[in-house]
Amino acid sequence: SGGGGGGETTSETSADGDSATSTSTSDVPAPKTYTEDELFHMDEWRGDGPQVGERPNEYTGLSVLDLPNLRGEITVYLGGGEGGLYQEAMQRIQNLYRDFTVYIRPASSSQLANTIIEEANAGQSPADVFWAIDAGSVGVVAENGATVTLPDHVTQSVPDTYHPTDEWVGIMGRARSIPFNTNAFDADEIPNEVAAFPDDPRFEDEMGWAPTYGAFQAFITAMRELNGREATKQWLEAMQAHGVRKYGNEFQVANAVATGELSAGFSNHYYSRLVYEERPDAPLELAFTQNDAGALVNCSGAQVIKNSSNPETAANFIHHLLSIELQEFLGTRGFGYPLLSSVPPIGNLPTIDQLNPPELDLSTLANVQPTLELLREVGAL
Amino acid sequence: MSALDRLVAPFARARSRDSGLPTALVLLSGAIAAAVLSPIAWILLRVLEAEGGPSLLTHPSTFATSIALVAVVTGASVVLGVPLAFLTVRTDLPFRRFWTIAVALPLVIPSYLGAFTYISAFGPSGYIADLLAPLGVDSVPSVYGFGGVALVLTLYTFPYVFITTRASLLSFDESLVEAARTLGVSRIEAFRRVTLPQLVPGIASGALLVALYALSDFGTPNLLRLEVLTQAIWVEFNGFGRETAAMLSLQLLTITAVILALQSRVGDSTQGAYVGTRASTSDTTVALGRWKAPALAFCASVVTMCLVVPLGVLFVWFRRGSSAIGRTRLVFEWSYASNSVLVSVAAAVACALAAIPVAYLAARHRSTVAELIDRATYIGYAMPGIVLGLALVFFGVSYGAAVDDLSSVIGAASYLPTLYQTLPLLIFAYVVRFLPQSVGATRSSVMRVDRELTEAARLLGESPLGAFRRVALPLIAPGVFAGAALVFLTTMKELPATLLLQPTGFDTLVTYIWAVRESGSYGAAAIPAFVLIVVSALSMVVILSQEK
Amino acid sequence: MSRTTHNRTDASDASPAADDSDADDAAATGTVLDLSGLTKTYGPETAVDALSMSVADGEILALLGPSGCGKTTTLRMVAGLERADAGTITLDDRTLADPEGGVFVPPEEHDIGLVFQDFALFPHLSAAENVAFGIGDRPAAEREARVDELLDLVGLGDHADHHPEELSGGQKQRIALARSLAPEPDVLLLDEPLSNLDVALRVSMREEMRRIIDETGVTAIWVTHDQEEALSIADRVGVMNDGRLQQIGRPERIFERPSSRFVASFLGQAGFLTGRVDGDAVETDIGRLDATHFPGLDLPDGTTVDVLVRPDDLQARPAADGTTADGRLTQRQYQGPSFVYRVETTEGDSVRCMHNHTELFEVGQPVTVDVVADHPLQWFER
Amino acid sequence: MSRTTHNRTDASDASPAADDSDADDAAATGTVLDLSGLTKTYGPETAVDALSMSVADGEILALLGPSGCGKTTTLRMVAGLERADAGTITLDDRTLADPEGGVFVPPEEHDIGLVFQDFALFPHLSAAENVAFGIGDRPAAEREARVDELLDLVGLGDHADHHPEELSGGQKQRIALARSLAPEPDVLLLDEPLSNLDVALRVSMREEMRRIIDETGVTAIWVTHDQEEALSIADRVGVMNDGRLQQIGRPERIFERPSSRFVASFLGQAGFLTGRVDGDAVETDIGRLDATHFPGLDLPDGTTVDVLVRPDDLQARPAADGTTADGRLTQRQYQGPSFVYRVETTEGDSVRCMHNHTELFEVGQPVTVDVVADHPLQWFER
Ligand SMILES: Nc1ncnc2c1ncn2[C@@H]1O[C@H](COP(=O)(O)OP(=O)(O)OP(=O)(O)O)[C@@H](O)[C@H]1O
Ligand SMILES: Nc1ncnc2c1ncn2[C@@H]1O[C@H](COP(=O)(O)OP(=O)(O)OP(=O)(O)O)[C@@H](O)[C@H]1O
Ligand SMILES: [Mg+2]
Ligand SMILES: [Mg+2]
Repeated sequence: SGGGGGGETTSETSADGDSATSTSTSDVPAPKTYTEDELFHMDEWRGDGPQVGERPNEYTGLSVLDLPNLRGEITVYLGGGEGGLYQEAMQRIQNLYRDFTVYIRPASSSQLANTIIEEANAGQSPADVFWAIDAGSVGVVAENGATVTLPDHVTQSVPDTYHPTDEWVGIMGRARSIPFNTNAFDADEIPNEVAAFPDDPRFEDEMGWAPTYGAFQAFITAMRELNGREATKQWLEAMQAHGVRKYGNEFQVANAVATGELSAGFSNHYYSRLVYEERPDAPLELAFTQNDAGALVNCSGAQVIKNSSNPETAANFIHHLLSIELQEFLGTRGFGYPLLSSVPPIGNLPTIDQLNPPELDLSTLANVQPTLELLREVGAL
Repeated sequence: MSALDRLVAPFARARSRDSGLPTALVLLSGAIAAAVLSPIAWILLRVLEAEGGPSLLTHPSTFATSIALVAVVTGASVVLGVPLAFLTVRTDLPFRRFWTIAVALPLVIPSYLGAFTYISAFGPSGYIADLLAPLGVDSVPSVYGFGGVALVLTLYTFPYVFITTRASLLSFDESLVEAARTLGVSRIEAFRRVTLPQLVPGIASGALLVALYALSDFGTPNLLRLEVLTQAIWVEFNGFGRETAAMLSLQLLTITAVILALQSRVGDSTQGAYVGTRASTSDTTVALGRWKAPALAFCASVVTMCLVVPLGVLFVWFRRGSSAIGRTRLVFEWSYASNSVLVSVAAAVACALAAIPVAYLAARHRSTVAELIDRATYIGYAMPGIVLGLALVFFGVSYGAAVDDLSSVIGAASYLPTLYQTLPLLIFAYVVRFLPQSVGATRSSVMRVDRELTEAARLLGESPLGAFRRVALPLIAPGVFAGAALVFLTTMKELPATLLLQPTGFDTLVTYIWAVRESGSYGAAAIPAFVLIVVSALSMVVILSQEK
Repeated sequence: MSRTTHNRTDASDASPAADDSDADDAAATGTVLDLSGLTKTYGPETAVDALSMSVADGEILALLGPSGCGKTTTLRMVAGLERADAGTITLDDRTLADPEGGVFVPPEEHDIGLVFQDFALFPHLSAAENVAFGIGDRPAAEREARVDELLDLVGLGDHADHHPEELSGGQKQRIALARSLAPEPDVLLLDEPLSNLDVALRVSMREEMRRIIDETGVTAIWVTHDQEEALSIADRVGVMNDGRLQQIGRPERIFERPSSRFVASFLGQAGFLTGRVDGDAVETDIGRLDATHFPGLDLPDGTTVDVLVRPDDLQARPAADGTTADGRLTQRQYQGPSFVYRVETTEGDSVRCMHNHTELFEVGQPVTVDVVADHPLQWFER
Repeated sequence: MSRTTHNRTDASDASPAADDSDADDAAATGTVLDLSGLTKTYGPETAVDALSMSVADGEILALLGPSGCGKTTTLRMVAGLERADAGTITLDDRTLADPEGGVFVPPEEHDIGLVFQDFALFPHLSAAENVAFGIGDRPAAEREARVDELLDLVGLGDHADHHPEELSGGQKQRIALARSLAPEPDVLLLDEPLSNLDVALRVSMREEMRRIIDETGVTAIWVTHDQEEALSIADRVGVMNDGRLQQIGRPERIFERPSSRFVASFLGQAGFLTGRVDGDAVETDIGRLDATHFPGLDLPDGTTVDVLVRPDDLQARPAADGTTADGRLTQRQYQGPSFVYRVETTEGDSVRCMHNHTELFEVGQPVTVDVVADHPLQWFER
């Protein structure tokens, strides 16, 4: 049983193992609307941090109570994971069932994607599920033919933007943003398109970015897909000519904005949440651009790895991540955008509907090579 | 003597006392070298996959930056390490014992942690800037870029030079200095003309570790924003340009090969370490006199830079982060520490065992084969952890698949153990990465054992193995132990290969630090960082207590 | 230098002594150790050059020779520590080394002991542990007894617990000796084993060694620079020069019938008088030495020869007046019971005369020199 | 052991020689080097014990003594390599060491050369570079000339480029010697500088050394185990035992008038006959030795004494019949020009007799022994 087994074995594998028919598609009920009390101990899932704020009374989707039971063991490769939040979520799912165990391997998502590809090259990955912090990584794994198609009832929980193919499904969203120092600017002083920054003298020598960072590269990839290579190149060159400063990652960018080292920067939205965690009084706020690459909403994604010994359970497990309880858990304890639209994000963030992401197939974000070449060409790397 | 004769002479000489290479030893060492070299095969595999074939110099400026960084860090480490070794071994510096340990301790601090704390302390609006701001100082020199990276890397790697130089100084036959002084040569002259030439191999072996570390380190240049080869490799992997990454790795290995060749020239130019078997009876301590205060200040400032700054920052994080600790979901467990110690001890033992045949062969039978085998063990050390990790992922899984195939062919369950994501493969990865530290320390201690001693043992009826066990081993034990302890230290702080190859659910201090750092919970990182440093520091004390 | 030797006691033997096959000088009884054509080169330098000799059971063979002539290298090859480039080594009919035949027996299978020139004591072991090293397989009680016995033998019973670094040069040498004796090897190789000992100790040690060697029946090759040691202790003496064996034979024979100027000059304080054959006498600086000194001399008149004269063969007398003097006293050396005077002859030969310590001459004095030897004089054709 | 000495040539001197203050034996002209009360202990062991002596300008002082008696330690203190525990060292009126006064001059300021017992050659330098080490400040041409000269002196001109590991034991020693001579120090300390050399080389080297020392006027302390070396080369000889100086004086005096049994037994192959004083004669195992042998003996009758007899003082004769024999021959040693026979007397004394090599006796033979000494015999009160 080498690497070429393919994904057709799905039904056979489950047939011999589970006596219960609970994992069969027909048992999955349609989404519905629950009051808080109908859900499973919602108050225990929900976080209570200072940024949580008001929560809704009703949620639409599926409760873990209505999902098929999980049995057996699965291995999840966890890329990133918001400081243990994802791990705790999986821990909680495991705790819901007596006969279910989840083994987690955390590492950086691109590393794990590379690993899964190597594993698939060499034979068989031990992973059943890959849950990565960015869509690019799951996209690459899918492109390399290392995944199994997900059942519709799993993928249909989220808007199509967040599962451009059936090889993976988005779990939590992350929005590109412009963190700015409130001592330097007011919210309405920030341009609503990234194209405006290079021309604006207020930002000369005052901005930071992290070009080696995956999220930034995804942002440039998106720009390339949307505006074409030439325009992207010009923007990059203009920004550099404008004295943008390089950082190792986007937390450093957000932090630098908070400390006043920078006036503004490019980062994912949740890095500013992290800054608040450390320094609740940080003079830092977020702005969002409209309909351009700067407004990209990337997401963490999950997929079932080819040759998984238990693909049904794996898919069902992913479904659990998209249950109301888990989305509430992830959304209120972490800083990501729940992709189940009835579960709002925390803090004073706009809801996911209020964001104006560009029209873009998130899978294309995996096409980072040309981006790297471009970044190198303009000397940003 | 003609130039050619001069070139050939050392080899002719080396061969002259050699009564043939022992086949078994060569085979064993060769196998060890082949094993630690195997990850290169993966790099080649990936390079060949590259579209349009392999292209050599893809990032010329990055390549140049890497070389410059290696040169500067190595030079600076020698400049720091050698005088400190001399001060703590040969002079009447007050509190020598304390300084010895304090100066060696930076080795236990992972350089990425050092870089982190340096950013916090010296970065724009870091603690130092905050402290100085009220005094009207509005800009501190940037820690970012080449200077910062070189500084931080030097601070956390120079102890390699310090330790190897110390070892050479301690085992140096002082009667030679005595001889020089009775010839009317002052102490300083004698140091330059007699001691130094014979310390060169020791200094060079420490400098080699520094150079290769500087070449292969990723965390520091990443944090301090310097585009070096490892950084480029990491970027490529992130962008799934595995072929380009492999090509860059090949460039990095080319530099490694050049460094190894350079080092073996230096190490050989004085034909190995000459060290007497007899202890000096006389009091050879140099009185510092009025240089005492500057010497103390020098030691104190090095220790401040290396230890006080990062520990201070960790402490501040710990204080500030205590609120955030409750917030992080990753709860520190003591099993992480015990797991770290477990794999590190296992790696140390494995390296010690693998190093002995290689080092013995290299020290006793100076031949091209022996030298190649010895050098080969250094390659893995210069391989970025992520490259090594992926290579071993590939081989680990391939091996598993082969075992599966085999069992399906013979139609029975295979009894061959799986390797992938098991401790043995992880420990093998550590051996690949850290074997040279063991080999270096062991090799120089073997050189110190007079060949006639093992000859005497054999004439008294011992087999080569018996002579080794009863005479050589007791005499080289401190070297073997010191090498193992170095491996222990570096394994304790190793991250990239650990992340890729750890058995699922097997968390260690560094993987925990990585996880909480990933979440930005600096406060939570402080505790495991302290634990890591304390455990490593204890083992450092053990290493140094092995010195006589 | 002539290879022709004059045979003063045994007129029938005229063969060059370098490949001495005399029954008298060959290894006496059964040959234990046989070296044949042994050669070892270091780069361009030949340290040992086609050396052949055999050592008989229980005998002591002293190996003499100038510094750097290859003595240590020879011992190391016999011990199996150095691979010969050519030649064979046979011990008790067992081939130990034969490079052409691809035979090389490792040292531990030789049953040969070696006392290293620079001791090679194990620094991590005490004196007693060093001595016990080779007899680890014996029962503890026996081992201890043997170690005590050997330490007493070398006079270091009270240094048993000292480590090598705490021993003086001579003490180390004695421990090295005791260590090599402990396992009672068949063949014992000694590389200047007594060079760092004082005379008294050296004399008693060598008598002790002789006794031990006789008692244990061990065969020994003993490298020494001390001619007295060589002559007094050895059953046979081999003289090496420049990697080659010059002469081997019984001590008396080597001393009295050296095969070459080199061998002669190497034993005893040899002096040489340049002479010219004239009938059956020889004309020299100190006068005409008549036929009685040279029985059997039959060289053509006018042949130049070197006549070997040792200090005890000559006597100097103050020359009554300068004109009759044979030469001048150039040096006086006190040697305890005697003085040795060096005389520079008129034509520039340098000879020594030994005198009782009561006969005092002044340096610079013109002297006449007489031959007082009661034995024929050895000569070497130029 | 008696400290009373018999003075056979100079009846006026009856002082114990250990603190010999004789004009004859004290450092002759101006004292260059003065050691006073020098003491060095290693833990419980006293290596050098209150040693005092002075060395005169241009003289060679030979230091003799059994292994481990403290010779090396003494030299190391003089060279400044070891700190004395007590006592002072003065060179040319400059105090080099005085622990009580807190004075300790480092070795490089001593202008004292030292040839180490174990050579201590620089392993990273070639033979020539080793020799040139101490004269690095001279112009290159001069330096090279000097190195060539010294290498030729020690006979290693063709080994200039060899590294120490490629030299034989004796070659190393010669390089060590050349190296110490190169800078022409004021005082030269030689720790058994010739012990690994063959006789011929040793003799020529020591004559060469004597010449150099005389020419350059350097002062030397020469540790040796070779009594012939000590007696023949030294202006004065010091005999040490157990860290203490036993006797110091001119070679003849030490040899002929040893102050103790120890000193006597240390020079020459001393034998002792147990005797009982009977009037002005002494009764021994080999018969009654009459008054002519013991001028000035005035001990009470019956006092037991040891009579010093060296091999050349005695002659053995085969005893006509066993009953009149004085003892039996127990050993024969060939020594080149002579045989030395050991005789065990009836009462168990052991003495040696030297015979011409033409006089052959058999071991085991009963012999009578005669005193043939032409000088008075030395005795020591028990
Ligand atoms: N470092 C040391 N530690 C302890 N004892 C020592 C040390 N060095 C020398 N000794 C002891 O001091 C005594 C004198 O040693 P020293 O080397 O001076 O002897 P030596 O007269 O030179 O002897 P040899 O003729 O054998 O070289 C010896 O008993 C020796 O064991
Ligand atoms: N490793 C080596 N490399 C090169 N030449 C060597 C080596 N070892 C010995 N030789 C040379 O071989 C010759 C013989 O050396 P060996 O040690 O056998 O001499 P030896 O007779 O023992 O002299 P000594 O009496 O001085 O100890 C010497 O000329 C020496 O320089
Ligand atoms: Mg030798
Ligand atoms: Mg000594």
